[in-house]
Amino acid sequence: MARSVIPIGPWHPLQEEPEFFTLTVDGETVVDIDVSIGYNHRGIEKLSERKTFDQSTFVIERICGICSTSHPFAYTRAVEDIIPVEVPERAKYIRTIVAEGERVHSHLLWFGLAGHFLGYNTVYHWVWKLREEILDVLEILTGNRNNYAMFKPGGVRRDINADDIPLVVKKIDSIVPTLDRLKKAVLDDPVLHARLKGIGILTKEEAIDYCALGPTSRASGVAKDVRKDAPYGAYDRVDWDMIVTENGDVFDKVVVRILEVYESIKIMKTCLSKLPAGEIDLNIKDIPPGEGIGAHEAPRGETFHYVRSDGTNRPARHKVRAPTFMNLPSYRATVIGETISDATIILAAIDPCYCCTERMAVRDDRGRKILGGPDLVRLSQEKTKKLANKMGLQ
Amino acid sequence: MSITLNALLKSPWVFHLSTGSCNNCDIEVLDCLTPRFDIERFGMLLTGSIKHADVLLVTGSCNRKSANRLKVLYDQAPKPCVVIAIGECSLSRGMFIHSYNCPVPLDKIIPVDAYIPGCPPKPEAIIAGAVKLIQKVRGK
Amino acid sequence: MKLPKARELVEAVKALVKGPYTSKFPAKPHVPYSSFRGQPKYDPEKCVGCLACEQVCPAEAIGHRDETENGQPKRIIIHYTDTCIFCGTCEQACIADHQGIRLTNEWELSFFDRKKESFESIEKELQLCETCGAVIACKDHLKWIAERIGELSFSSPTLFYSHLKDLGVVDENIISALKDQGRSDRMKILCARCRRETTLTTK
Amino acid sequence: MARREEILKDIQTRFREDIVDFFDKSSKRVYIEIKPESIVRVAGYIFKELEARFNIASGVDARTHLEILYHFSLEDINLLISLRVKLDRENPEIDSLAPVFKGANWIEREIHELLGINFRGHPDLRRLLLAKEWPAGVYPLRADYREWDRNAIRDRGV
Repeated sequence: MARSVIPIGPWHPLQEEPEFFTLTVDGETVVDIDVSIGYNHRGIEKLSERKTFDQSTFVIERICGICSTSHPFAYTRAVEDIIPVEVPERAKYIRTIVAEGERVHSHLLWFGLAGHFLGYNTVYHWVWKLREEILDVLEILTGNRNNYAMFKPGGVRRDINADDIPLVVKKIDSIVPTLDRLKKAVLDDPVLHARLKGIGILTKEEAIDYCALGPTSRASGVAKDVRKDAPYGAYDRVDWDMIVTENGDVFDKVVVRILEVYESIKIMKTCLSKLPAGEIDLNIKDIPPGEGIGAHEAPRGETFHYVRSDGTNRPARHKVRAPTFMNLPSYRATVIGETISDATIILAAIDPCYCCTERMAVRDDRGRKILGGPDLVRLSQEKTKKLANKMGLQ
Repeated sequence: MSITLNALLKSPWVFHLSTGSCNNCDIEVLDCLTPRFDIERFGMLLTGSIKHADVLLVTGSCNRKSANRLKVLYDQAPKPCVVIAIGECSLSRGMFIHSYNCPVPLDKIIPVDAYIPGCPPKPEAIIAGAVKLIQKVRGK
Repeated sequence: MKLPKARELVEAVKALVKGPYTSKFPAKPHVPYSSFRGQPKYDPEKCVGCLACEQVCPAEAIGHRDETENGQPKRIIIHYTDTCIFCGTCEQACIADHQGIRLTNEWELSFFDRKKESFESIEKELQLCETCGAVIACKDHLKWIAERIGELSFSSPTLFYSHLKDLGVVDENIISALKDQGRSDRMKILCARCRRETTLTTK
Repeated sequence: MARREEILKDIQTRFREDIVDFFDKSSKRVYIEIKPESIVRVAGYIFKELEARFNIASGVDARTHLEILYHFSLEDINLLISLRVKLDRENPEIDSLAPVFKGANWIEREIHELLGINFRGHPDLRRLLLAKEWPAGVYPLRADYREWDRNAIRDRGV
């Protein structure tokens, strides 16, 4: 092992040895890449078997911070699939509102981080300032900035009271103008075009072969979205369109995510205006033995929950599959052959839970560590500066 | 000992470490850096390396893979080093007390000076906790 | 030097006028929204000590301890701040119409010593069985049940006694007067086992 | 809906001797139990010819035997086909689907590590999630998993 200890990752430095991505490099291009995950493994599936169906929602909510609605949404749909039972109308609308609010907050978070990886720190601070608005909206509606504790098998735990809605709609509207300016500033920026177009391409065939999901596969032309294909919640009562682009490079993944934020805002506002009155919870008393499958379109792709119940009040087996589990292996197709300075942004393009992208390191063939996470981010930022100078803008 | 710590805490450099967390608390720590809460007003700067860190912000429920790395990293931190545990997972592993991959709570691995409960704690709670700790160390 | 575009100038002036976006947090105290889920707090008067919150808590953050030896038997209900995830399930499950434990807006809960400062507890008076001394329930809990089922509570002396004692109608001499009518255990506050024993066997 | 009946009938006729049980739960859910040795043929057919998307495989310890359910979703007709395979508990083994499609690579590594099912022909069946110090042969998701770590603390650990 290299004697000098190079801690890696500005935000999540772990010791140099347990990288998340290990890129084997020859010269500038990446030859091979390996990943070692498991730093966040907390045995949630085994824990969920200890808890009752109602309590298990809270374990599931803490799988990932930026999709803490997607997993309970899919889990509650899986439990409702066992019985099978239909959730009351108002609960469907509330679920959709909270899920779309979380999609906005998750995409903005990724958008800011991608900006940082490219050296656009103003974009990072600007977007995260914008993100505080949507976090306030979610705090008003659900009582906490994230980990919303809104979902329950058979409905929703809390109601949205009517006198909060005007303030919420005002805050949501305040996002759109700033986002327009951001979109124009980023998407028309020639440096970003040169920097992001044509790198880390995931072709349509590879996306299908790796069974990639969500924005990662929609950027490669795979037109699949659980909200459109198997409509649930209030998604079929609101008109919105699915964003699909063709050439699957990092630039398209940025475009897909930004346009999806606009769609989510449109869904939230229509749902808030058309919120029907009525029950919000079915008060499910017992769950018959059987199996249930539930899915939800999380910000990063489809979360899939398989629940098997043996008639008791605790799940007998609970299989959780997060979208990043299917998107992550696709790094073999996108990173190999690219230069090291592009590696950071390509790996971040599938939007894995972001504390994973911070743990990167580059080794030479004898396994000696030569570059750490911050060096990789610095390399990526230098390349942007070089491109900007070349184009005579800086 | 407390003189150096007292001097260090004039502008504490913060180093954030996630040991198997759902990254909600990590996002709240990052929120402290962004324009709305901006802890750089108090001289708190996020450093990239453990060598420059005075305050170690730990989040996450120390699962097996992260736990021994956490120990090694704590030994590398220049002493005196203040440890702040953020979020229920790093206090008592919160929801994951019975997880087969999270054997012991954080304060059994490294000595912890301040605990900030919350799931996730509000950025204001993190700032208030840090300020309270600094006043306590200064008060000594 | 590149001349700034008009858009950037407008942006700069607007930002200058509006002032910084940073919250004045330490100077101005932060008040969360009314719906914020903060620290759960027990209300000793309203809580009946039925431990529904302990059974329903997903994080097992509520525990209890029954102390019957020294002096007044009491049940200590402890809420652990370092395990609680502030989800509000306890408030929704509380049988004293959601008032026994309530989520406050308190968010600043940091502390330094997990042994002493990481929990809050309240004490409730326990009702012990008058023959075998086993714990039946908290006095408030029996009173709550008696009030709730109204006249049906007269089916079991445990209930109506604790209710009438609370109203001050029943006192010691009435019980002693009944003592020599035989089968004196019938007219006492008993736990389920003793109740069955006195009803079935003629002790 | 016609396409759905056509697909299901086609699967039943094509793999008549492999299918052990066919349970058409609802318009969106179909559970087909097949013999373990025919998994590569059936899954390959569903993934390649029907162009279904491989969702995930969920390993279950049903106390008397081990089960794996391979979930394939056909988005255009909103149908989810779950292939169920039952394996005995002693030395559960099945052919790997990783050579058929790359999506199955990681999930088979995870099931191998957490449930102890061996996948014949998997390119690199390394450990995916558990730490190095986790003892070999201890499978946490098995129903008879007992805590092996003596100094683990299972209360608040004050």
